[in-house]
Amino acid sequence: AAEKINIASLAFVSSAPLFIAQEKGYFADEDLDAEITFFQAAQPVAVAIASNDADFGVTAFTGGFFNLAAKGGLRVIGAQLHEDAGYDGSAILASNAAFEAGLTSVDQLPGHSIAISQVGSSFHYMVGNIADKAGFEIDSIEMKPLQSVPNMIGALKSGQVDSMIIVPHIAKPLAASGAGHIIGWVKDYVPYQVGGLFTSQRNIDERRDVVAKFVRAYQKGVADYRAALLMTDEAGKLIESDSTAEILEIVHKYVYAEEDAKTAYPKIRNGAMFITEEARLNVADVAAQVKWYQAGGFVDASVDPASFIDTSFIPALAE
Amino acid sequence: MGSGGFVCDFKVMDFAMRLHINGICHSYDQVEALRDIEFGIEPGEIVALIGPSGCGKSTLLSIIGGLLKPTSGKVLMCDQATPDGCLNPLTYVFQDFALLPWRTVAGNISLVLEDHPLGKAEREARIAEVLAQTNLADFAGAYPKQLSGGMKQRVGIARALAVRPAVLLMDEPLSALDAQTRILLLDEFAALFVRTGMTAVYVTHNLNEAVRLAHRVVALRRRPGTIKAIHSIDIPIDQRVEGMPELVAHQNALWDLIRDEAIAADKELDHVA
Amino acid sequence: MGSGGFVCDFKVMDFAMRLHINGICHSYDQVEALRDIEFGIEPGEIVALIGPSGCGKSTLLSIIGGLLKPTSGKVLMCDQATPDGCLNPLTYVFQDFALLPWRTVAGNISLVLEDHPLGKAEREARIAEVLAQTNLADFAGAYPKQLSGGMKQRVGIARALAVRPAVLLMDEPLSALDAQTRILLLDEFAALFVRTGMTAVYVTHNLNEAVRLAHRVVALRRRPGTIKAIHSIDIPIDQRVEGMPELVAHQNALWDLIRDEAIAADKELDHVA
Amino acid sequence: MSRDIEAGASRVRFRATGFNPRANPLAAWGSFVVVIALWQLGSSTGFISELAMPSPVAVASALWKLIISGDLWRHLSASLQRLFGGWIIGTVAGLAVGFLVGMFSWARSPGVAMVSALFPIPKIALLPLFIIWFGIGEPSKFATIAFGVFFPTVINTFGGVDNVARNLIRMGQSFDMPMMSIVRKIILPGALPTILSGFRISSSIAIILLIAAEMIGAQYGIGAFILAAGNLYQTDQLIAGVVVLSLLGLCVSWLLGRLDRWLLAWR
Amino acid sequence: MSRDIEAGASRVRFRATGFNPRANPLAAWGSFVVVIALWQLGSSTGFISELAMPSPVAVASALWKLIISGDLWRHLSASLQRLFGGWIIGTVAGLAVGFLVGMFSWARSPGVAMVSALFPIPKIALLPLFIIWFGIGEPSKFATIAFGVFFPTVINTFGGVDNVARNLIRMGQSFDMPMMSIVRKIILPGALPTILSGFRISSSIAIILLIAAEMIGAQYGIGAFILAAGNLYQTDQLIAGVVVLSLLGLCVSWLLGRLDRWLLAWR
Ligand SMILES: Nc1ncnc2c1ncn2[C@@H]1O[C@H](COP(=O)(O)OP(=O)(O)OP(=O)(O)O)[C@@H](O)[C@H]1O
Ligand SMILES: Nc1ncnc2c1ncn2[C@@H]1O[C@H](COP(=O)(O)OP(=O)(O)OP(=O)(O)O)[C@@H](O)[C@H]1O
Ligand SMILES: [Mg+2]
Ligand SMILES: [Mg+2]
Repeated sequence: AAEKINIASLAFVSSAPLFIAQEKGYFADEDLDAEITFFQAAQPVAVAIASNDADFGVTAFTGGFFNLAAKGGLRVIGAQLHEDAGYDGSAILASNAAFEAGLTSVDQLPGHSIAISQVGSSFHYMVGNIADKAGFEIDSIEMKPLQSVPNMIGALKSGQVDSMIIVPHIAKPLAASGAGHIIGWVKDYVPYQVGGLFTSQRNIDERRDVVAKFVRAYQKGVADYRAALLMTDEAGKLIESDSTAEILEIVHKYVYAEEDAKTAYPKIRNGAMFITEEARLNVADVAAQVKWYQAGGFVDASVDPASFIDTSFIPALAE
Repeated sequence: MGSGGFVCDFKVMDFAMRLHINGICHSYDQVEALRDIEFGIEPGEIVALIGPSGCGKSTLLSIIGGLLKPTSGKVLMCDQATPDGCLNPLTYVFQDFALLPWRTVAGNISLVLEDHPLGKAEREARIAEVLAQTNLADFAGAYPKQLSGGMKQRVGIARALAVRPAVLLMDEPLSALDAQTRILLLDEFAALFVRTGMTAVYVTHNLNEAVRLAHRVVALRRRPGTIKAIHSIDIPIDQRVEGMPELVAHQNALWDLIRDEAIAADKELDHVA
Repeated sequence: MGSGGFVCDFKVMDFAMRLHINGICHSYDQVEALRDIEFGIEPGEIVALIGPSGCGKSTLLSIIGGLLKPTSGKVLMCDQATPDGCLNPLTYVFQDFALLPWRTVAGNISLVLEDHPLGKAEREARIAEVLAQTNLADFAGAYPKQLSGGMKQRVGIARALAVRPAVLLMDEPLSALDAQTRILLLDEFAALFVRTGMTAVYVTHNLNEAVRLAHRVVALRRRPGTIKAIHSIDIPIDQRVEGMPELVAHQNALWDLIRDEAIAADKELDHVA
Repeated sequence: MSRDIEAGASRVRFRATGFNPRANPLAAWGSFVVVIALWQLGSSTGFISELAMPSPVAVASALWKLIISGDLWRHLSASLQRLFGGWIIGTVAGLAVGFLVGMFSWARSPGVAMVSALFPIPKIALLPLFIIWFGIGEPSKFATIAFGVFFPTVINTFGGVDNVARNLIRMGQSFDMPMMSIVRKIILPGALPTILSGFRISSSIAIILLIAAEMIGAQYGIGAFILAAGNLYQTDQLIAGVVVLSLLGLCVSWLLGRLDRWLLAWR
Repeated sequence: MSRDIEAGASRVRFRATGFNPRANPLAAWGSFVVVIALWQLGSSTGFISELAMPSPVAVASALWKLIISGDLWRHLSASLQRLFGGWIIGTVAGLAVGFLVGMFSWARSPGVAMVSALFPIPKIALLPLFIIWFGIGEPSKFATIAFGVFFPTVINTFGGVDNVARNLIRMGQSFDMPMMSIVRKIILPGALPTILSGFRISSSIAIILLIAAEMIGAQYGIGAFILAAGNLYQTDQLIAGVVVLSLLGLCVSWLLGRLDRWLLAWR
């Protein structure tokens, strides 16, 4: 009989390879009976694996994730999204008021406020990473933790915060509608491994073959994703491929499902960030992230990235 | 001496009287509490109101003092004859003392003087005077919680005296006290009435109190409360002593008058406290 | 008749006595409530305990019935002489009635029988019997809230009688009632004691109750509570009537005995309720 | 009257006015109608922006959509299970501990100390721990509600036991009633009114905690619905959800009222 | 004793045992010590995983770090301002409305109806509305706390006014005291004990709501600190924050106790 597996996921484009693998039968091909459980936020996905409520998950790296991974027996075995210079990733937005007052580029951020979802979230890290690379102190920016993305958008629109960092499919329409101004891209401050594919130590120890099967199916999904959504022409512009329509239809079943295709497809395409080939993980960047979080006191000093990264299923991304 | 005869009496003297209870009827929602109560109270007279539980004694006393609007009828009072310096002609003494626990003995008396245009000196003089009259001078600074029930009621009396009332309205002033304190205070009340020649309406369940203090005893009957009889006691109050055969006779007569009603009140089901 | 003489008396008769209060002392933390209380209670005798507020009457009654452990001394009781079918030799009647509001009159009586090995029929027979004795038969199904104070205390008596007690211990059983109901119940108590020949210890503040009901009156003094005097009243209870000169004399004698202490108790500051 | 005054007598003045505010059910309902009408008026005239406060009509229509789409029942049944399960667990545990604390010296001081130390902790702060302890499924939702219900139930129960009139217990002892009979026939019914009034408190706490409980990965449930609406700034749905919660609270309090009347008929 | 029995007499048996649990401060403190010791033992032996529950030592060290880094004061001062400001606003408004409802028939039924309808609404559900109404700055934090404090204060205040012994008011009226004197000298001091005990409730509600209030755009504050620790699964810091909140609650209740003793010395 097919082996049962439970996958924890968010209804985001970032999880598209999972949906593709499920819909195109790649899991079934590997004799896996996969069930996808959806969560409202990234954190519970990690908890679900730690508590053995689910077997596999894909989600963004956060301070909380690293703490949980170190204490809770999570093993990162592959990559989720990745910021790549060649593809649009998260954008840095300035509010209209701040833009008019002179916040027109990233190096003017000091002295301004920026909305983040939570302390120690990936937004927080991105601000820190940008500050590092742009050469200013992170303390010179006022963090506004607002708990949720809608709160961040609302605060930016009403000018209650000066800036924020946000995924492309939200950033572009916002800028287009005149609700804010894009003043920079996170991809200009790479490398940045946004998230990972992970499972529990117990699964690796007790069901190594199942993990390997899952990884194969996931990689097939990634390949389809890349072929359909990341194809570019010589100028680096995204183009449609043969499979684009088919994959969009599959992803639409899970993402923006309540909207019709006409409005949903552009959003899906906008949200389709880069994923590395074979879902290879940038191990060095993960280590750098952990270090940054540790420096800020968001991750316990005892956490060692090597202890929760397992590259035996998918080789690490070469430098 | 029935109420009929009495009604005749006062019709003649009419407004020479201090207080005139004139055709009072009162109903609470469904319950008819009082019907056609009519009697007069002479200056310097102590009238006791007796009757079984729930016959409307408290209701009547509230109406007399203006704390309850009767359904019909009125209470009339002769104004000219209030004593010198009287601030509140109809003044109550309460069964539960009604002292403010957050004020001292002196403060509780001061309370009822503060809203009148008295100088500080006069107010303090009045307080000192009534404290002396009630033997409370040593307790001026005590709080009610420190006092025994008897002392609390003495404060209630002192407070009432401080406004120099024309008529004292007392609703079972001794029934919250233990039997021994009651004896002590009963003697003090008698002495007070004799000394001041105060007018008073005194509600009680206790026939012994009634015959010790009252010139006339008004007995009410129940449902609706009407006057059953008005009983005069001719012995001067200062000559009455506990256990005196004449008083015992009066007391037995009153008991015969209300005994059946008391039994009925006691046996009643769905008692309303 | 002082306590000394009495102590002599019972030393001679010793264990022929039903109840023997033997050198009882009791202190609450700092307060010494009772010191060296020593007297005996004969079968069929009604003993009244009187004394000013706070002299330790309730404390002593609790000790007699085993509800309070004395600091020293003991209460002895002659076992053989309990009545037939007695389930609880020392049985209390409470000032505040202590009825369960969620049980009917019959249920409240049943309560104290349910834990004894009586058949259902016998239990119901006992309930019916005591209800009849206290004229409560018509009220068996009523809840306490529906009853007047007097009726509630009759239920308290019925409940006590249901266990066929050897001795009734009554702590101011009438003091929560109004004066008229008190007169009614006082007569019923007297009749009950005469009819049943019950032994009882009766705590009261009310000297009138004491002289109407008691064969002997034990007067306590305050702080610490010691026996001031034991006063015998020789008139048979069924021959006593309200206002009888002999009784008035006894009452006045008792009042003279405790009057000063009552005044002191009343005047005391920082009164403990 | 004039004749009376001529004769030097005047009517005794009535002086016990005021200080007796009366309940008036009509005014209560009327005030609702007036507030809702004013609110609708403000919305219709644009005085209240739709974002700041959706109009009553918008809320009603959101509620209506919720009903006809059948979503309401899905949310409600999920929430009711959690409420009921969590409440039962918390209440049973609270009653047990409350009776121990109320009756035994050995349990009294430690119990009271623990409860007073833990009761004031905001449950929402403990959500991350609950997730770790009980996972992200139903158990942690039950636990959140049960935890919130437990402490007030303990406090109420031992308060109820403490408040059983001492004289009734003394009465039982004076009649030599065995300990178990006293507990069963005197303490239990005597503490019942307090315990039942504690149920009102604990049930409203349970309803308030529903939102916190459904913060943890709940797809369905009134709390989850409200949270989602809040995240999306769909204020009409948010208020519709709040209205559903309020109605739920009213139903529960009505049910408890019936229970009261049934169990406490003797009062 | 044996002699007594021989003579057919026996000592009256003492039968009022039990049912009188006594407080024992030693046992209360002792129970804390025992629980913490067991907890530490469990953590040290690995029986309790560090993720599920940090050891007392870890919590203490987190607390210590918080103190020496000076962060505690930054968080605490931010939170205290919010607590104090929000509580004052909610209390003043609540007292005003409570007195109106307590004393005037026209305010009674509408006031009670509105309060009973709005009180049970979970404040956390309204956060999105508060953000729209008051922004993400301090005003919405004050508003959240003030809103939470307002309703219980109204209920307590009018309950207090209702509970002023009617006989005292009647007494005032019987002495012809003017309305304002009765309010000032009888109703106000008479309602004070209830109002003060309401302060205990409202202050603990304020502390509980601190977390909700600091969910939105607070960089500093104990609530924000606890939320961040929860997000980061730094359970030692989370518990340290909860301990700080508990101590804050203890301080407030001690202060209120002093206020009580000072204002209610007559009791
Ligand atoms: N506020 C009220 N509402 C309705 N009925 C009332 C109210 N106050 C008194 N009654 C009823 O009116 C009747 C008379 O009551 P009132 O208190 O005047 O009697 P009372 O003679 O003073 O009784 P007691 O001797 O018990 O003090 C009683 O039947 C009582 O039930
Ligand atoms: N539980 C207690 N703790 C401390 N002191 C007590 C306690 N019970 C009574 N006392 C004190 O013991 C003394 C005797 O009290 P007790 O109740 O026996 O007096 P009493 O004669 O029954 O008074 P009363 O006539 O007022 O009923 C009093 O001074 C009282 O203050
Ligand atoms: Mg009355
Ligand atoms: Mg006593």
